[in-house]
Amino acid sequence: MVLIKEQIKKIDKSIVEEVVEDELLERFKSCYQCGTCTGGCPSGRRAAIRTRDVIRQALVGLDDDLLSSDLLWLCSTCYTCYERCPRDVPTTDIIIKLRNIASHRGLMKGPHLAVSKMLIETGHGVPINDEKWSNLRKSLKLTPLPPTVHSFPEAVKEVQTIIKELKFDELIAYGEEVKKKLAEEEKKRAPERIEELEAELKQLKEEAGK
Amino acid sequence: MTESSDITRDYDLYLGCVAPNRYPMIEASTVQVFKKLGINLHDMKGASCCPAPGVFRSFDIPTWRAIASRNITIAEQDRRDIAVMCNGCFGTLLEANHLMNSHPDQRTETNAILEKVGRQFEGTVKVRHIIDILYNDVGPKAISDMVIQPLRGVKAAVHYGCHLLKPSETRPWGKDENPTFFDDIVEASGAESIDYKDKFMCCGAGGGVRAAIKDVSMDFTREKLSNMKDAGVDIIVDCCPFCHLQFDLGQVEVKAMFGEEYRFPVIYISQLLGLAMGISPYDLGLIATKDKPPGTPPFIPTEPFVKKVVEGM
Amino acid sequence: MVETKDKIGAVEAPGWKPYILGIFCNWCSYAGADGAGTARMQRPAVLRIIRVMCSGRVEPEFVFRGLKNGADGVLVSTCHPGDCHYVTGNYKTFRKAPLISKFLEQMGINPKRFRLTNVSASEGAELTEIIEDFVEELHEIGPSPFKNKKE
Amino acid sequence: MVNSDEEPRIGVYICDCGVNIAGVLDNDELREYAATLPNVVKSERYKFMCSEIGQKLIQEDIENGEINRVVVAACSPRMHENTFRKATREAGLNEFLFEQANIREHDSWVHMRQQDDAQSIAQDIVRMAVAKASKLEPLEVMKVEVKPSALVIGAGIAGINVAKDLGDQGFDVTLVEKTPTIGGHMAQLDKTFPTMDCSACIITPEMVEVGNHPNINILNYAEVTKVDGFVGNFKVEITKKPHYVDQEACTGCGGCSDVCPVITGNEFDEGMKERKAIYLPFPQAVPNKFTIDMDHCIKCELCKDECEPDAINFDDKPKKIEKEFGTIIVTTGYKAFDPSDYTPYGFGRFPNVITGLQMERELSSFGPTVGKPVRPSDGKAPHSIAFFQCVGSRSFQPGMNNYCSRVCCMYAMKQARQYKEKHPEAEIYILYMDIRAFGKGYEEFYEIAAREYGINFIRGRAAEVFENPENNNIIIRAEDTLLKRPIELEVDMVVLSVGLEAQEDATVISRLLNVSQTADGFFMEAHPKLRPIDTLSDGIFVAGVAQGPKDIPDTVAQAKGAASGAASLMAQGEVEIEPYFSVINNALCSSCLSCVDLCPYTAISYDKLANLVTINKALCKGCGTCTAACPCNAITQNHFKVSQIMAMIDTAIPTR
Ligand SMILES: Cc1cc2nc3c(=O)[nH]c(=O)nc-3n(C[C@H](O)[C@H](O)[C@H](O)COP(=O)(O)OP(=O)(O)OC[C@H]3O[C@@H](n4cnc5c(N)ncnc54)[C@H](O)[C@@H]3O)c2cc1C
Ligand SMILES: Cc1cc2nc3c(=O)[nH]c(=O)nc-3n(C[C@H](O)[C@H](O)[C@H](O)COP(=O)(O)OP(=O)(O)OC[C@H]3O[C@@H](n4cnc5c(N)ncnc54)[C@H](O)[C@@H]3O)c2cc1C
Ligand code: SF4
Ligand code: SF4
Ligand code: SF4
Ligand code: SF4
Ligand code: SF4
Ligand code: SF4
Ligand code: SF4
Ligand code: SF4
Repeated sequence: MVLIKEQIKKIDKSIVEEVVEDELLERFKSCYQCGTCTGGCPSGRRAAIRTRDVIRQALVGLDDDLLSSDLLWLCSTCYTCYERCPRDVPTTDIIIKLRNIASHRGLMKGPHLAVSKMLIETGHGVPINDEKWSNLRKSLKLTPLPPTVHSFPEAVKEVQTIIKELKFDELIAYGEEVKKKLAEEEKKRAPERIEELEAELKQLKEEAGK
Repeated sequence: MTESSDITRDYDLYLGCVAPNRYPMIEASTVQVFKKLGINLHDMKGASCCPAPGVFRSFDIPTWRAIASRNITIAEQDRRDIAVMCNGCFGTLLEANHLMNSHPDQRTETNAILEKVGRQFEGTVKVRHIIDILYNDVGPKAISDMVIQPLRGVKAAVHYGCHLLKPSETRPWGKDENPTFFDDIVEASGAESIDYKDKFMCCGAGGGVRAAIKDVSMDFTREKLSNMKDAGVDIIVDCCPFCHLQFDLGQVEVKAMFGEEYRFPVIYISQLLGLAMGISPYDLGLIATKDKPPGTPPFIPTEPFVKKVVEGM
Repeated sequence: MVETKDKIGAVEAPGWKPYILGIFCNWCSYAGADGAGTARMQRPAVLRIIRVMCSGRVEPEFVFRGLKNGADGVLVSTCHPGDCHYVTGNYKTFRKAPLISKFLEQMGINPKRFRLTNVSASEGAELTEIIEDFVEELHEIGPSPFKNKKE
Repeated sequence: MVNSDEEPRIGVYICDCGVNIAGVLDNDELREYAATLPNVVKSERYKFMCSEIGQKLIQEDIENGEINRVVVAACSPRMHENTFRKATREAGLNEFLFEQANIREHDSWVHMRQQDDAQSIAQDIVRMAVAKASKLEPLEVMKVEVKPSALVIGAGIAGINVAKDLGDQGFDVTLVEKTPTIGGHMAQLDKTFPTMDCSACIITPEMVEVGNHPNINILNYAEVTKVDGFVGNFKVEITKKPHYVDQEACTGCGGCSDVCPVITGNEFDEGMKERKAIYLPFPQAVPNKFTIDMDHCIKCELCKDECEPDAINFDDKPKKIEKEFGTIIVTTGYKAFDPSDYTPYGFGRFPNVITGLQMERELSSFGPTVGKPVRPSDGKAPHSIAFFQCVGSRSFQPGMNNYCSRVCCMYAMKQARQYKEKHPEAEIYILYMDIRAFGKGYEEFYEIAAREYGINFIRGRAAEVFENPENNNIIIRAEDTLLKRPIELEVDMVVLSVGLEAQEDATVISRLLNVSQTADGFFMEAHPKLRPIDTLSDGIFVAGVAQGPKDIPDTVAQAKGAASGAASLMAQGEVEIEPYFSVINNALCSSCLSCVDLCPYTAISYDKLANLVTINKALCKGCGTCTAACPCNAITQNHFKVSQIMAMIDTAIPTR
């Protein structure tokens, strides 16, 4: 049983400050919760994201719930909401900023960590990692490797230097660590929770028996 | 072709990741079509991932901006504007270019990083989607003048994709929720653009959704496919390799996940125009050669489309 | 009431705050400045405003004397073209402005120290921006060469 | 009266304005500082200088002979200059020996977090004011006659009320209306909230009354094309557009219209009904005379043959009418927002999306559907209707307005209730963000709409609509923000509650009359609270939606206020104007004539015989342009003399 009391949260403006560090995002404080964003959101029509609610949660600082949930990652960055917001709130950019904040807390999704590692290793998010792709290129009379980083090892180095300078590699490594830790905790917590539930059930039964 | 002399005829072709590494027919057909139009696309040597606007920008904006700016500096050294084939790459390079040009603080910050690899962002080049070049420089009229095999009777579902149009303040078409410029280019080939419900809806691939939350991503695609089916189209035409992948491979995935079967050939705009201009369908990757390795795209065969066109003649 | 002195936007003066003398027309610009006040639009504390009924009243001599007295900048502000309360007074000022700049240049004073702007009665926000921008520019130019020369 | 030769003895009075000034500035320090300035003999500080006690402080010092110049450091002179001038005058000192230092709007309010700098700016401002005060000279106010005639521009419910009130008081009123009929938007409405009385039943008798009023001259189908002069004596040119029908001869029989072969959309019915090229906008139009719309007429002359009194005149020409007026009242109303460009709502693309004003016409018993609303696609009564609120209002989207239009929540509920009365089984949805029902009886109206009428309120702004191709129904996408759920709602018809915006030609009127517009395009009042119907141009008033969105009760209240403002000016018969005019010292004048062409009011004339350049005080408006331009320094502008302005410039920079 979840006690209502656990849901009562204090309003915390710190995340608002973090978002509006980028002055371009400041307008988000003027959101009047009209729901135009959610109403046209193709993701919200099939999944749990409510764009307006994401903005709202960020505005009142319910960051823990928001940042660790899937919600932020359900946005396809289609910018439909962004175009229509009557208050000129840069909705999609806010979601992207919130994802940055989540990422810096180590809350990235597994596949995203994987694709980031590709970028770090090869300079491509989607690299040629199998001979069949080169062969496909050849079948179209193209060079086996495109004239991108794939053909210029020193260019890969450049990309890697930039990544190191900005500590993006550390961010990814940190994300993986957090991911592992969370999984372990989950595993550890699960039996406890079951015990708890059983105890609750027992107590309820006893009460009912009285 | 009516030569308009005042347009830019040399571009650096920015490839991105998906086009060269998964759907090289997009790269091959674009180069050929542009050559026919008298526009030279040059290699942009050592370009990396753009990096993707919905993914890497979501993780760390400074990294995203720096890598994007590095790509732009390559074109700056070549002194050529950038032509882009992908909506995502367009979004990243255009936005990054815009931010770097209009926000001196961000420029200073990023240039300090670029300095470590011996580069500086100068703000001297434009970033243009090939659709922008095709529509605004070449023009549908000039394109249709070059058509020798009109794709008459072909009913196309045109998919614009999101980042081609939005955010509109930096896009060349301005704010318009019902644009027709892409349809005009498609129709220049002789094909008919069919209106379908939620035409401007996202394909579901972007924003890292495809990678992380596959079922939601595929449900977008399924809805679009179903709307296209209701409208009675023959093919899907797009202008983005990632949308292309989402529709092509996506039809296989939609079948696996939802049990719904669609078999729309997915055609990239330059494949469509190339065919109409008489370029060999083999060269455009519309008909698989015997060298095509197994397990590579297209996953929905495009031969039936070519057949229909040729028979329709 | 806020006790601490705070930075205002991007224009925290490093070391010195420019001194700007404003000559504003009564109907648009002065009203605009009042509007900025009513809306509590915070701006750098640099501006003192002299009110004239119309910018047409502004004599080049006012600008020269202001700068000579040590003002770092003089801002003359009028209604927008076509909006002058006296129909065309501001046009006459627009015509005078290039002459003033030219004269300043000949005198060896940076003509950027003199600015002519249009601020309507509803444009408190624009005024605030103009001031911020002027301050930024004056920071680039540096303090008035006449500063403290006046006895 | 004080002798201006006397040495200046200045009293400086620093106002706290509660915490508005004293919360930022150290007013004790400022008072001490002021006392050190040249010629200052008295320096005081008080909580509210504009209060009676504050004014008394000044008056006592004047009466005691302690001071002969007054400086009040307080708010903007645009706020209280008149207050303090009056106090100065009443105490026996010439009121132009007063100077106000603005340390509130220009200092304490805009430098709230920079107290040290604000303090030194306050010192500068006070020092400059004191310097000017030392140089001030006494002036006599000028009095000009105010003609007892008023020009009312725009004949909606606002203009009609102004005209009626002024006419009743015996003033000569000219009511100019752009369209062929008076009545404005209210004539288009069916019923009016919150009382639900019939709009036509209220306005048509008023229209007729104005039409027959002995003191009111209606100039319909006319526009103001030129305005000269000043308060009391405006010279106005009005251009009456050609009706191509002799308005005296026409009997309003309508025979012409019956035979006219040209059919076009009727503006009055928002294009929902047709009219002929020769037309009356609506049956109750005042004046009840026909007009030919030459944009559509094909000159077949069938009407001419039909017209018994031979009223048709294809050679009709625009007529210019010139007249002088003591006061002008602007009541040009509004234009409803046009949603055609907002593609997500499909207006213009989907027939079953209409505007609130179109719905209003449909609900009207003399409208296109005789009071039984139908959907345009098939002429059937809709079973379900959704109203979209805030269309064009409260939005930063390009082409939309930032403000709340104040009437659309109420009219949507009104229309919903009216439809429900006719079709109790109908399903009505109102998609809103906030319901703004703030007038007397409005909240009750809202409550009844929900409880008694069962109207469904959905809190969420519509995001986009589609048409169901099978039945032309409209499918709406929105979020029910209270349920946190996206919804899809299929309805038979959508009504867009469009907002009100400034008339397209408001800028033209603004320029003609020299009346400013606020950023939203409506005319600017002299003060939002204290002078909401005056403009900054003396003798010109504004009322109704022309000043900002409002409903009929507020419009009428404002119209009555404007009428009373104009009446009191005209009743006095004369008005004081500030003596800021310029004067030529002919001893210095070289007759270069530079000034003559510069004066926008042609107040300067040159007498060739006498070789004398002179300024007509009554025409001079005191801009000072000539003063600034005279190469011989022969011209001085009262109250803005070179010596006075230079005194400020020379003391502007602190000599610390
Ligand atoms: C759909 C709808 C329903 C409404 N329902 C209600 C309701 O139920 N109750 C309520 O209280 N309010 C209602 N309102 C608001 C109401 O319409 C206004 O409050 C009222 O009509 C304002 O009157 P007005 O005289 O200021 O302006 P208008 O009615 O706009 O009159 C202005 C007049 O000036 C004329 N004009 C304009 N420019 C010029 C010019 N340059 N020269 C000469 N003449 C000119 C115009 O032709 C017009 O005749 C509703 C509004 C709408 C849009
Ligand atoms: C907390 C608060 C904040 C507000 N803030 C704002 C704001 O920021 N902006 C704004 O526009 N409005 C504001 N208002 C509203 C504003 O106060 C009123 O609109 C305004 O004061 C109304 O003025 P009034 O003259 O009608 O009434 P009142 O101010 O109430 O004056 C009525 C006078 O009549 C006297 N009186 C009463 N009965 C009799 C009698 N029988 N005989 C003789 N005299 C009598 C009373 O003593 C009083 O002096 C605010 C209101 C409140 C409550
Ligand atoms: S559309 Fe804009 S204002 Fe409306 S809820 Fe979304 S973010 Fe807020
Ligand atoms: S950008 Fe994201 S939140 Fe906005 S509509 Fe698209 S998917 Fe939804
Ligand atoms: S005089 Fe002006 S500043 Fe002083 S109390 Fe009155 S309003 Fe406030
Ligand atoms: S113009 Fe002639 S026919 Fe027409 S209404 Fe007037 S009198 Fe009748
Ligand atoms: S002349 Fe014009 S107004 Fe008269 S009947 Fe013919 S079309 Fe109609
Ligand atoms: S009155 Fe209601 S519908 Fe109209 S703008 Fe205001 S809130 Fe929106
Ligand atoms: S400008 Fe001066 S000198 Fe020339 S005519 Fe006018 S008053 Fe005389
Ligand atoms: S001050 Fe001079 S220019 Fe201005 S109105 Fe008077 S006479 Fe004309």
